[in-house]
Amino acid sequence: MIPIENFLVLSGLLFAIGLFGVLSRRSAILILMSVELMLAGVAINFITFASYRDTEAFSGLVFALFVITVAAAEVGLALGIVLRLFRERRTANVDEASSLKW
Amino acid sequence: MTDILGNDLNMQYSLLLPEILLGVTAFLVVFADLFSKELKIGYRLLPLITVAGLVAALAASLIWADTTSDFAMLVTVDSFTTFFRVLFCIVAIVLVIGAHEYIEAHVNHPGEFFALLLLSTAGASFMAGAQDLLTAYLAVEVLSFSLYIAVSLGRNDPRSGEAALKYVLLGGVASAFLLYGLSFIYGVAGSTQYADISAALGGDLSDVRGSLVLGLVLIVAGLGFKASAVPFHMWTPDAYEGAPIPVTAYLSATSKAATFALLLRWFSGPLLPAIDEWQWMIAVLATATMVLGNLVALQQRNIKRLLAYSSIAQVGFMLMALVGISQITAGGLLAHLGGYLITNLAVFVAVIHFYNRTGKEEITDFKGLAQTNPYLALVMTAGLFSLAGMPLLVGFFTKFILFQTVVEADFLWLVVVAVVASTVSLYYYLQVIKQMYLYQPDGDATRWRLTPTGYLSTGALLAAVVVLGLWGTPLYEVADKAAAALFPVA
Amino acid sequence: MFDRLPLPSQFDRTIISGGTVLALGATPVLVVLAALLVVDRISAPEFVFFLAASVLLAGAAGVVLMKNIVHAALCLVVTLLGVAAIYLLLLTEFLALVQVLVYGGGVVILLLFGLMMTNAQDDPVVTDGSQKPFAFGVAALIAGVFIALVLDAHWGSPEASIVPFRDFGARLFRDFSLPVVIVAVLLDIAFTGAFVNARRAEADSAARGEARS
Amino acid sequence: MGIEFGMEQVWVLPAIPAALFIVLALLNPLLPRRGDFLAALGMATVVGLVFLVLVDYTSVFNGGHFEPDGTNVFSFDWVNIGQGFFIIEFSTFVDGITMVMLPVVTIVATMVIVYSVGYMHGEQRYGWYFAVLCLFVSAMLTLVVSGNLIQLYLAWEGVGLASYLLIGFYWERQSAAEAAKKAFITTRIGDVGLLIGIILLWRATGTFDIQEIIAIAKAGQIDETYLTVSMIFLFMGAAGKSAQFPLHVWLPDAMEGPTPVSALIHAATMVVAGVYLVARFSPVYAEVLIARDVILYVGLITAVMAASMGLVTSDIKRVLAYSTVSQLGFMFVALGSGAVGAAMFHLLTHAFFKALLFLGSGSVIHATHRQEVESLGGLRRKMPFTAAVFSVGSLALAGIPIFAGFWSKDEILHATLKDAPVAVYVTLAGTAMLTAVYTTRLVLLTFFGAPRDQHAFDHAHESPIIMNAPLALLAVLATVSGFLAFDQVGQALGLPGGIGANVFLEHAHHFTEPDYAFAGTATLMSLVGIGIGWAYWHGDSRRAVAARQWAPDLHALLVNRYYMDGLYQGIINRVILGAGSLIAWFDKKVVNETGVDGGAQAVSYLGYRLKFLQTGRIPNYAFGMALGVLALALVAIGNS
Repeated sequence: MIPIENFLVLSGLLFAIGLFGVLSRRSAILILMSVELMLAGVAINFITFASYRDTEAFSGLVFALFVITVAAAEVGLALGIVLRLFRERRTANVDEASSLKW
Repeated sequence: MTDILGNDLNMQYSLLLPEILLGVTAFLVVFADLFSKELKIGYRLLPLITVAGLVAALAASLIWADTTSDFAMLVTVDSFTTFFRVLFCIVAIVLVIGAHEYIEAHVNHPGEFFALLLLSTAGASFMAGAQDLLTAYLAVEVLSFSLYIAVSLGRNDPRSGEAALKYVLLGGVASAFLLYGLSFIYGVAGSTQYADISAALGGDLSDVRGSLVLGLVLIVAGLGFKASAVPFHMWTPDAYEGAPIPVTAYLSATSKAATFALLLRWFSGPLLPAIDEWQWMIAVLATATMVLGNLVALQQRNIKRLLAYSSIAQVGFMLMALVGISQITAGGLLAHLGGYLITNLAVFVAVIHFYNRTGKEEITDFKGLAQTNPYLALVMTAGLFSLAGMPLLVGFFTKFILFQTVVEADFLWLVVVAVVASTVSLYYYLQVIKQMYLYQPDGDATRWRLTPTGYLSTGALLAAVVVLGLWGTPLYEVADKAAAALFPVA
Repeated sequence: MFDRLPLPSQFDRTIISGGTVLALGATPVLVVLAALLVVDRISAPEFVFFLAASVLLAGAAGVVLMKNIVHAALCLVVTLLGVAAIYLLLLTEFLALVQVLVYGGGVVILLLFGLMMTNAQDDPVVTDGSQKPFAFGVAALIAGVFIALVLDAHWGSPEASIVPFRDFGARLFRDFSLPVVIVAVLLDIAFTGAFVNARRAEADSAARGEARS
Repeated sequence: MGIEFGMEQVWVLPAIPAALFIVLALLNPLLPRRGDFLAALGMATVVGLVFLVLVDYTSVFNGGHFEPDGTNVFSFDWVNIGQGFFIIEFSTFVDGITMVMLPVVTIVATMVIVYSVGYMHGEQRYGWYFAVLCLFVSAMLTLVVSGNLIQLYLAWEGVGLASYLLIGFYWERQSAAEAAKKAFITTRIGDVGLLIGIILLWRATGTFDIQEIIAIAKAGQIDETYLTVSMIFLFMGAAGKSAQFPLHVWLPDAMEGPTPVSALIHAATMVVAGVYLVARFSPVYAEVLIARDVILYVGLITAVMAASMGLVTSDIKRVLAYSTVSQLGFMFVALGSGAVGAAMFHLLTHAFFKALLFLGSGSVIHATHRQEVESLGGLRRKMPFTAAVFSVGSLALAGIPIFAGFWSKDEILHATLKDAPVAVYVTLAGTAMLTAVYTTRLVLLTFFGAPRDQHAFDHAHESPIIMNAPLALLAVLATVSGFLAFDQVGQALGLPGGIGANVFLEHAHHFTEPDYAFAGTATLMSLVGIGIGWAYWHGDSRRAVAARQWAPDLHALLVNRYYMDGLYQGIINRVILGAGSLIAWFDKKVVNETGVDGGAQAVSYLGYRLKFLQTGRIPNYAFGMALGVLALALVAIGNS
């Protein structure tokens, strides 16, 4: 059987890679993709714990299902905003959306 | 009915009547807006329906004012939940009454806006009542999603879209942090039920302490974002400035209060056994937040940005109550939340009406308001002084009680920092008051009046600020009772 | 709009070159893992796990490193399929299915459309922010800290177990019926948000002006 | 009599002006004469009630000992949460200290309000002016009767607010607005200290009730270091309100307000709130001698500094302001050497003669529209009455026998000689002499010599009776109130003894007759001071020929006039005036601009730097969040 740590380390790596994407990318859509990676890491974590530590109630599975759903909804919502910004400023580059500061 | 583990589930839907009413009203508002041409109804009906729904929900909340019950082990209805249900309904009612002219003129899709307001109020109530991490998380997202959209609804204001983008992207990252943290708490405790988590964390956790700490760090970060605690606050000023003013008000009122409701539930319940692990984190955040919020506020030129930093600073004060959490500090925090919300709304509604008239929102634009509209200047002054914690206004007593409770919890140094920081705050509030009273108005110096609903909302808020400042006992008693629900006598 | 999609030639090239790179990169991993399996250092499920994890992490790295955003999006598909495989290894075939359907079928298409309508229409190649080196440092540190904290724990050696499909349904739709309702509202809100922002502002203000007059 | 009025009903005193404030603030445009008569009548009523309280107060003495019983306390729960965890009472408490404050506040307030009817005549916002005065009196009375610290703090902020509103009364004038802001900010710094002190005391005792706190502290139930720190914080509040170094910078600027306000708030009542607070807690300060020494030396530095600055200031009101700061320093020196009775006594006499001086200067300003002493002169011929009463006030301030200031200053000097290092006594006596010098200068330059601004002189005229009547009454009080020190006078009033015996309850300092040798020395020093002032400024600082004819009497006393003149010139120019200028420069540059303004600027600059963290870019914000998480996680690992 696969040890539980394998899954946890995997999810940690996925989360960190996603975070790296958020910090380094300039395109709003790529940032969204990176957030999806982070959330995928979260889902793995939840399912791992549900399968290994909560075998009777498996609330984590339900949680993971909702995480996936919410993540998908968030993509739709955020894309709408990105498109609106693109329409207004002809750019999806987050560094250029910086008129609000200080 | 029983759940899969054989626990009894109480499926009494009437416990959720307020939220159901809010949801139904939201649907009605969208429907009325969508078919406004066919039904021959104007904009005016939308705020009316909204207020009616909110009043109904408020009345429905009071039905369970004295009961303690839970719905399917997911949501609990006790005096704590009732406190926040009533608070959120009042905030939304005041906001709709005070800002409906603004919403008509400066907000895209008013029908959807009102619906979002209603749904997010429901989400906020669920945050206060949640009894299970899953419900809590979804409630957080309902509130956050509504706010992401609401921020983007500014009409003909390019800042609105930018603010929404910042908010939604960073909010997504914060959600990821929060969820990752929750997954560790779930992993450590093996359940998403508050009661089970509390029991599990009370046991010996030396084996999995690392994961527990990691989970706590991430939860603090995620909720720190929602509450705008330094260093997770950076979206706040931008979102506040870019959003339509009623949304800014809502962000600083309901969104903040709901986050603190959730924080109180978690830190006084499931996470309380691990207090040694998270106490210092909150203390650090509180200190940083108070100091930075107050210092940077000194340099602001835009009234919404100023209020953003002011609200950040206030979060610092409120976080202190979590550091030494007990029934007493929780009561102090709840009383302060009540006082803060009323005060903050008074300022924001005044700013909204000022904007309705002038279309400006720089601090210097308030020049000579004491001459053009002395009443509004008075409301602003009372509100700002109350935020600064001037005596005989509600902001003083609630803040003072909050500070006292933290002292009682043996965090004297934190209170000393807070008192000093709070003095700095007076300076930037005075800047606004100075503009209103000491300078001549630029250009148009004709006197103007508010609309009747403007007088109604600001008058009620002003009265509350003054009356609760002089005689706040009802507020303190309600807060005390709500806090008692968090710490049931064993 | 469809003429802006890089179909078919660019897509073909992308898939072919991507597949080649993947195959070239995967071969050594596969060889090493197979060798370990043969000498019995790892069990068969572990073999599958490491394979899926390598694919997944490679895909994730692609998402955050690729200069060409279409390539990055395709890497996301690979990653999400890898995640689905991980779900299968965790004995939750239902969630794996959801993952493939929702993400592979929905989200990635949505993201691709978003890409096409913004950056990619003129130039699919993007530059990254100037804080990239710092970002790498911080992300690496965070990964290190997280993994250190996770490995610090002793979970014992629990076994994964299969959740019966019927139980899952009962749990979801009976025990957690309220969250299902909340999430329905949440989807409504998200839909509203996408709608109000994606709709053209001119049309909106015209309609609004008409309604008011 | 159907209605009992005594110490238990003392809450009525602040309630009357509070009601007047509401009426006047809201309705003044509707009232005849904008309601000024209401304010005057209301205040007169309060004075009457104070005497009823005083009569009642005499009844709680038993064999010369103050024995408080239930009647001097009145209270109800204002806030009560957490089942008794946190109680704030509204409570009043009356004792000897209160009984000094009540007549001072009410009498001076009444005089000032009557005077203002003439002085403020025709001003815009006339009604508002009286409304705020009533607000001030209400808050001040609440302050002096309050039995607990929260109520005291509220009233403390209330008087600050009224002071702020009145300093900024002419807010169209930029300097007035700035001065108001400065006063507000500076006193707030002190208030922070007070609030922290209150919180510290509450933490240690669990109560806000002043008498309970004193009892607990005296019983030694609080750690001494902790108590010292708390009491120093408490003194910080007192120093802010009472304009003690280095928080004194706001008071001279506060002279931007109308002159009667300066008389009431910035000379007689509000600024002595700090003295009152320290006196109120004197039993505790007696336990923590380090804190008491802090008070002593802060008071001493303030007294010296302000007196020397008074010597080189030319604005008539600012001279009086520095004088006030200096005299407050005297009171704190008395408190610091444990002589609470002396401090309260000086508070009383000072209130009368300083109010007199301010109102007198108000008459001068009213008549000439000049405030610079350089442009006044010779006014005694145009305004003989004002000149006479102003001289009475000056003699009291300079410490000439019979006049009230002499007795109280004498008591303070006596106390320092007895209970403080001798250097303190010497310095303070020197300061008393300096006081006489600058007082003489002020009187000479204003009322004597030739007019330097003929235009102003020609237009000068005596004030109307409504302004002169309060002056006359205050002049009487400035003369006779000093006799309250005598036990015989106190007993004649029905009290067990003189003011010292009343106030300093436990170690009553009974005063039956002056120590002639000591008093003689003090008098001599005052006379020398006056002599110096006379010789240097008599007639005209530029030695105008016209002034000389006024001097022959003195000159006859001085054998070698030119030699003495040269000596005076040398000593005064180089030493005293030089030092005064130096101190004034230090005050302006170091304390004011670097210490107070500089602190504000440093805070502001910090905010300016920090705001650039907010770059407006999403990746930067996310980076901040990631760093936050990383830092928390690393510390968490370090913690384990």
